[in-house]
Amino acid sequence: MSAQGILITAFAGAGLSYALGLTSARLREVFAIVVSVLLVCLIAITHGQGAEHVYYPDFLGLDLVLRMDALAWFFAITVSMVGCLSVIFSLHYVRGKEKENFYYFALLLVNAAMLGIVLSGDLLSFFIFWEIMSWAAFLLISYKRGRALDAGLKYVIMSILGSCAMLLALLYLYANYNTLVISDLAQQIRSAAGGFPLWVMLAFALGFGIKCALIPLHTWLPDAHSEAPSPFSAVLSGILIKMGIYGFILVMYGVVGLKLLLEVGAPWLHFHTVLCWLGAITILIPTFIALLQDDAKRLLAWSSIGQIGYIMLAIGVATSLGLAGALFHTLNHAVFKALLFLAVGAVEYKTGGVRDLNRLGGLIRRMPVTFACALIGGLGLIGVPLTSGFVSKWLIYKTLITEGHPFLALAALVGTWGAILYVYKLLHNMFLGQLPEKYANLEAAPFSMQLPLMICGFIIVLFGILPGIPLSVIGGIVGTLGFEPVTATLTGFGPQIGPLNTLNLCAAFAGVLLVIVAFRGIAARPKPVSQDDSYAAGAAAPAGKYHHTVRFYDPLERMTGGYLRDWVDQFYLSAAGKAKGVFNGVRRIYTGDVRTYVMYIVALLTFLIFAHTAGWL
Amino acid sequence: MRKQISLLLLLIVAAGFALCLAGAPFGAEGARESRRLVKDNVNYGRRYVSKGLDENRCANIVTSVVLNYRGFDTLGEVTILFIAALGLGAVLYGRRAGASPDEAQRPSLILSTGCRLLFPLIMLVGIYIFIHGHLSPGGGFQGGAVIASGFLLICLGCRKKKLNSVALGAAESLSGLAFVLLALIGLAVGGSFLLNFLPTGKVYALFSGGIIPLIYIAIGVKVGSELSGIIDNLSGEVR
Amino acid sequence: MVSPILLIAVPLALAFLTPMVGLASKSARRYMPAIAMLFNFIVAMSLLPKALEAPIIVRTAGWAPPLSIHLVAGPLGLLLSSLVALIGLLVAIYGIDYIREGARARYDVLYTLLLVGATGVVLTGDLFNLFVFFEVLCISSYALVAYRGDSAGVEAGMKYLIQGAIGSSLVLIGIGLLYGTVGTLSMADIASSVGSVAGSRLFISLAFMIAGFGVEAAIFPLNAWLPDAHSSAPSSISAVLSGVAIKAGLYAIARVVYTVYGASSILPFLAVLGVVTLLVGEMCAFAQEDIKRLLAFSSIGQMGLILFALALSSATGISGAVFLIISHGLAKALLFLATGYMIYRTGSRDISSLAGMGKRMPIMSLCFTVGAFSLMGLPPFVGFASKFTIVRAVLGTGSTFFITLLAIGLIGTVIEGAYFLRIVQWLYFKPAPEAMPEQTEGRAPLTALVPVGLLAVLIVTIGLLPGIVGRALGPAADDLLDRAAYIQHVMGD
Amino acid sequence: MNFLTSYIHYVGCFALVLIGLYVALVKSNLIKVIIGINLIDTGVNLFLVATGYLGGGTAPIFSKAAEQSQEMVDPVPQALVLTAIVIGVSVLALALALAIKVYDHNGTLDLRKLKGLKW
Amino acid sequence: MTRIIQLVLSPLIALVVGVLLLGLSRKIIARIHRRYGPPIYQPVIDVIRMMSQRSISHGSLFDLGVVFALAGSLVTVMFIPLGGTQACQPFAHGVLCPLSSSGGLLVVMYLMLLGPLGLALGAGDSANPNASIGVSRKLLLALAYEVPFLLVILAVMSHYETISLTEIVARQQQAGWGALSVPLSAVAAFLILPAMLGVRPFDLVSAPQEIASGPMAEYGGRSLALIKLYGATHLFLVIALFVDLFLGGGVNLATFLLKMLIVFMAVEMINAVLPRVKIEDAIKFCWKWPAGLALLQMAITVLSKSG
Repeated sequence: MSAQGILITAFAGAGLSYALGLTSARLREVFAIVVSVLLVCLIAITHGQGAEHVYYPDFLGLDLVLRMDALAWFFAITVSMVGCLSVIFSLHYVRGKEKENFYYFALLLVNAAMLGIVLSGDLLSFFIFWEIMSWAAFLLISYKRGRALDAGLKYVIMSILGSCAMLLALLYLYANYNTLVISDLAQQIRSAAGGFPLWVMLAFALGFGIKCALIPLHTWLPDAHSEAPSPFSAVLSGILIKMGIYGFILVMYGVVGLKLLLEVGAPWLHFHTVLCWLGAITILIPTFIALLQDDAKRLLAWSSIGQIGYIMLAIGVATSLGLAGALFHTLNHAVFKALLFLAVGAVEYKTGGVRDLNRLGGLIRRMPVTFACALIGGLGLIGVPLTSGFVSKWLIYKTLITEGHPFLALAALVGTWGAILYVYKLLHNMFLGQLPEKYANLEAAPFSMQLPLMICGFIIVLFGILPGIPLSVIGGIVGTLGFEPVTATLTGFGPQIGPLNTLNLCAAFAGVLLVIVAFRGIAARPKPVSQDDSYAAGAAAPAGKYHHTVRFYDPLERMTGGYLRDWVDQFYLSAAGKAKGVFNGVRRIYTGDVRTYVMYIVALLTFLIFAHTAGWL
Repeated sequence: MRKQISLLLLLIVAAGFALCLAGAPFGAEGARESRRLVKDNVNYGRRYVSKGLDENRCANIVTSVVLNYRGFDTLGEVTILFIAALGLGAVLYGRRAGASPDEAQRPSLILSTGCRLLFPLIMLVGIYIFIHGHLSPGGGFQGGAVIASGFLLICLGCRKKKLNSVALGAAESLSGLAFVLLALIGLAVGGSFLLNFLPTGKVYALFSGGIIPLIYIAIGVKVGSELSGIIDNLSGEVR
Repeated sequence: MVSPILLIAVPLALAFLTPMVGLASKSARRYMPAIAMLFNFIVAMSLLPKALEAPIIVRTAGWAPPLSIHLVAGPLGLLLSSLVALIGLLVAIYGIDYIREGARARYDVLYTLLLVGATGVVLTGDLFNLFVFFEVLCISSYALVAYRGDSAGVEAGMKYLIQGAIGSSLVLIGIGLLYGTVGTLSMADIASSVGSVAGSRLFISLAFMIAGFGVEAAIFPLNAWLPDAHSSAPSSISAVLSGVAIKAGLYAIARVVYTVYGASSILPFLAVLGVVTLLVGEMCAFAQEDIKRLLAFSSIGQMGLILFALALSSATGISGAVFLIISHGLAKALLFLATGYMIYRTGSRDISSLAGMGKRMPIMSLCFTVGAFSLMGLPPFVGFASKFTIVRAVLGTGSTFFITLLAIGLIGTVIEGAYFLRIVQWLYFKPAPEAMPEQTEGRAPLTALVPVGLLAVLIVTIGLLPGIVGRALGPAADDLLDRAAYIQHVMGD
Repeated sequence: MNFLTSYIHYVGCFALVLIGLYVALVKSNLIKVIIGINLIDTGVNLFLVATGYLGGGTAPIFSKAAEQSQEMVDPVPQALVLTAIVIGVSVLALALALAIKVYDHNGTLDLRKLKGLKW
Repeated sequence: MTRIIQLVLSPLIALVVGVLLLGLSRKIIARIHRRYGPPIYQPVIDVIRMMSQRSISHGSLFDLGVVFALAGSLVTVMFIPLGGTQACQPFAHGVLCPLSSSGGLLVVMYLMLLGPLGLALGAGDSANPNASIGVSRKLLLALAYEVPFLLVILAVMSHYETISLTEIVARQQQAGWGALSVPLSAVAAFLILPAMLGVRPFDLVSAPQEIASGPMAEYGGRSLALIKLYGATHLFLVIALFVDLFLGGGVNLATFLLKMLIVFMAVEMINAVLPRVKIEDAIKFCWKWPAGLALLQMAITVLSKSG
């Protein structure tokens, strides 16, 4: 199955699901799932293929090319997998809501467009699919109305801005190298004399950075992620922002190449170093802002920005371990962030749209499976050993330390500790603590919602114990991008990269666990007691059953005195307000007095005459 | 403020005009001065003056230019007048002119009789002007305007008299159509739009100039009916 | 052989015939503009392949070019006249049921004549004839803007007329200055002798023409009439005004600057003017609450971009500009047409009244969205292909000046995205207000859905297969750029 | 001085144009503005005719009496002016119709008050 | 074989020594307060007593959290070199560190998380307000001391250019203690030891008089026993890490334990005399002094490495 077949399936699937939806809702759902699963399978069987072929000759004088290689495959499988899970999750989530047809269409379209992005063999089709993804995502973000509309607008404005920059950059490449096919371009750029201009790199970075929410281009993300429908939040956070990452990797290593990249911006500011530092900032600030969020999805959104910081940091270091870490973390983040968003979505679905962490609690009793999966996802996000997140973060730290960037490593590590705090807050405030009375009879989420969670959870643990499975693919990719390939064993790394053996760790942990459980078994079994029994000391439970997890990290908030805010966003908003004022001012030139208009005409004429006499024209 | 700015701007425009006229000689006169006026060349109409009489057998070179060499402009021009008449009707559609106190009053007998007497004479003059457009100064536009003035007189002098707008409309449509068709016949016959396909006759005779008098008649009718229509629309209810 | 002059003569004859038809059958009269435009479309399309090889020179009255008025049906002219005919045809179909009030008989004639004017402008090879057809176009649009006779329409028409009339006078002064200098009116003839005459006078005549044609082309700061006129006219008229009429003004400027004067020194200024127009248009559109006014300002913005691309003086730049003329024509016509029935439905032009339109008028809303996306330049719609071509051309020039201007201009695109997507949100994601006055006569009939749908299909089709028009763009650009070839084609050897 | 004598006709018609423009720029009465536009038109028409003027030339109309030999002025601008006049008349008619309608709607012809459409 | 013995031995040592240190702690403090104090083996007795009591449970996570915490800290111990093994040769490998080849300092840092996290999850399930407050404080405190702690570790790692803990210990034994080569880091690490151990002045997590032992509020019986054991292991772990990082580990187990004892005594002195601080103050303190010192040291290290 070629890349072309995959894309046709994906796009036709999106279109057909809409058409089918007009006849039967059930048929559409089944069809959407079948298409998504089919895509995963199709991509899975193309593993290891490498092909490049023209699929649209002479589009505006350019050949559009599709290609399949290791990097594309890696991203494609991630995209199709998360996309498939979100479609499955959507089954119940959107059922009975309005515009289901549109929802499925847009969701499948976004997935298809993302596949298009990663399978593009030239930058023009990359851009085309990129734009399709952007507007389709905009439609989905706006789906829930209300505040979602503002979020959608914010997203799309920034997105267009990024696209414009990207368009400039890629057409600069075209103007200078007369091709946009990635492989030719790479060859020509590398063989051409002279370096690669910084502004082009910056323009690309603006485009990609906005999509992957690199600080200070991140401000669309918290709003968009939190206001989008949850299955789509999973897609957004899991894979859509990863397209920015893909873009960075593609341009930096696939097109420009390592050798030239290290020269970009020299001698004052090395582009990749700047990227590293931006990555570090992107880890630190959002992590701490995430701590203080009360909206579950907003918290996760900020956390996404933070995790993107890790990936950017690792990409910027420009080492083979770093890149491997970045790729692995991309995969991991896709999985566990999708899991967490879906878990929040399940809670939201069951509680009728409540995402406020201060109003939830104790749901572990009603939704144990969801909690278990969310716990695994949370641990993965933190990077606890035996989850896949650990291995990728380990790679990133390792490369930072051995390459001599302790300050960057510090940012990454502190970010991890921040992650513990917000993951705990998320889990605790939703699932632990007291169960509000109105949720006492909540039922567990339907199976179609639990299944994606379980799959994600399984992947996290599997790749955590046997990281060699993904790393064998990633190691190869790193090799194709001009680095020394990373060789990993099935359970970690040999001594030349660093001591890591997750299987040993797992065995030790299991052993100790067994011993403790056995030891614990000596003692008497505890007596199950209702939660409020013990602290109310047998008295009747307090009327309001007050809940104690409001403003969980209040001391930190108090201490930082409100400085932990999204300053950038405020700056943008005020700038936007100013711009609006300017626009309104500009509008006033059309005064309504026709004589003034005549004056404008005469003025232009006068100007031309004057300019001519003055010798300007 | 507005005045000062306007004056300033206009001063610069005036300077621009002055700049245009300064320097090399300007216009046909200027071309003659600088000896660029070539007899049989197209510049400044020299060729029309020198060859026009032979080519179209039309004594009035201006008419020859208007209807033959630049006949296509004239078609546009007729169209514009047509547009103006229609546009006026469209804009004023449904409007009743305010009933002025004079309107209720019957015009005096002398006035209305005088008008009726004058009307055929005016018509006659108008028709004369456009029929002789290719021989003497004047032509379809001028004649049409004279005809319209006759209708204006009727409107003013005999207030109760309403013009037959259907007939006017038919006249303007048909005359316009006649113009286009005459032009198209040229295309069909000689492969060129507006071709002077009729025998051009003898110069200075009434029947000379080929299709030129025919077109001028069409234009005369058209302009007359259009201007009359405009007068009608401005003075009464527009339907 | 079919002569390009039929493109003007036949619709003109049909327009003259229309009142007569009206006497026989009122309903038959409504179809006359559509018939005329259908004829034009077929003829223009059938002539286009031949014109792509070499311009078709049409003599009038049988005289060779410099002697009498001639038409030059080059690739550019025929491409644009096909566009005029196509949009004219679709809008004419739309107008069959849309126009319900006023002097219907006059509407049909004026509408046809407006398009005849536009066709004449793009086909003619004579400067004064260009002016005449320009006036045909302008005067009929003055009348049509005020067609409904309501307060806004009349005021807009009056303002449009005043500015337009002054603009025309300026053009005429320019033509007079030019005639006084070279003594001829055929554009090719002028072009061949312009090189030999000295500077100032020519430049000032060019300045007059730019200022004059610029009024119709809606160049900043000459565009104050446009938002008023386009928003107050009936939607079908807005569609042709935005889709066709202003393009004719721009064509006139391009033709004059490139062919007649070969004035490359003014191009950077025009580029700056284009970008300013783009920014001002988009900025003003951003704060509009009136949907039609918003669309009108957006047209200004797009005209700015087209002007900018035209001023690039490179083959890709001009083909991009022509492509954008086509794509903007299609999209803006679609938007105005779709808006027309939405306004009928709600009785209000406020954007907020569009809430929930996605449910009430699904096809119209969908088409509107397609048009809006295309205008923003999102793939896979045609707007993308055209904007892409322009950006490619700018970077192809490699000039920092143009690239900087483009970068500034792209900000306009961002603003444009902001307000159009806001409307899309209103259409689909805002709940329809309760107790909506449901106006049954607002339901779109087939004659409205077909043109709107066709335009949407065209936008998608050309967007996916830009090769359809792409083939004609290169020759069209050469038509404008290659002055010597133009002169040679027209004047013979 | 030589400039004035040889270009006096141009000066006159440009003066008309400028006066017309001034009226259109400054006067607030719609009818006056329309008159201003008409002035511009007139000026332009005069200008066009002037471009074709040849000193000592006759009107380009042949007659049996004066068969040939005499210098004739350029006929083209005259034809153009014929067209331009008609266009001017058309615009004028339409302008007046619009003015009537404007007055019907607003009860005024003061352009300062006709600001229903702005921004 | 030796591997397996090591695997069993190392957690066992940690448990025994940790429990005894707990007892010692009470004894030392009592002595400083001029009391007699409980016997040193008192914690052992406590654990046995608690194991025999039947407790309550609020749910599976309530119990499992504690198990995870203990398991996590015990596994961590396996990654820490507990002194050289010259004295007891059969245990080969040079050092008593059973999982040295399965991960380095980075793994240790991560595994140390599991304890607080497990305890926090368990306590969270108890829905006791005191527990919530305690957990919130615990996590914030962790955030507070982790910043200097990470700086310290990074400085050490960059100084020795390795992430392997055994390597660091070996290098110290060759070229002098870490306390001498990265002195400011050592000071910083010592300053945050009380916070890491949760003793005064940073005992605000379990502050018994204030929030009823915080996370432990609802625990009793076997779970509390496990918490106790976790506490002991954690105590051992932190001090052992300090010894490994700055005091050159130990030539053999005995010297290692001796060094630990000394460090422990020093910490207990602080514990005995200082009052409890507020959480905000704790954060401020940690981010000011220890973090400042560690940052300075790191800057020096980085500069000296690059220069």
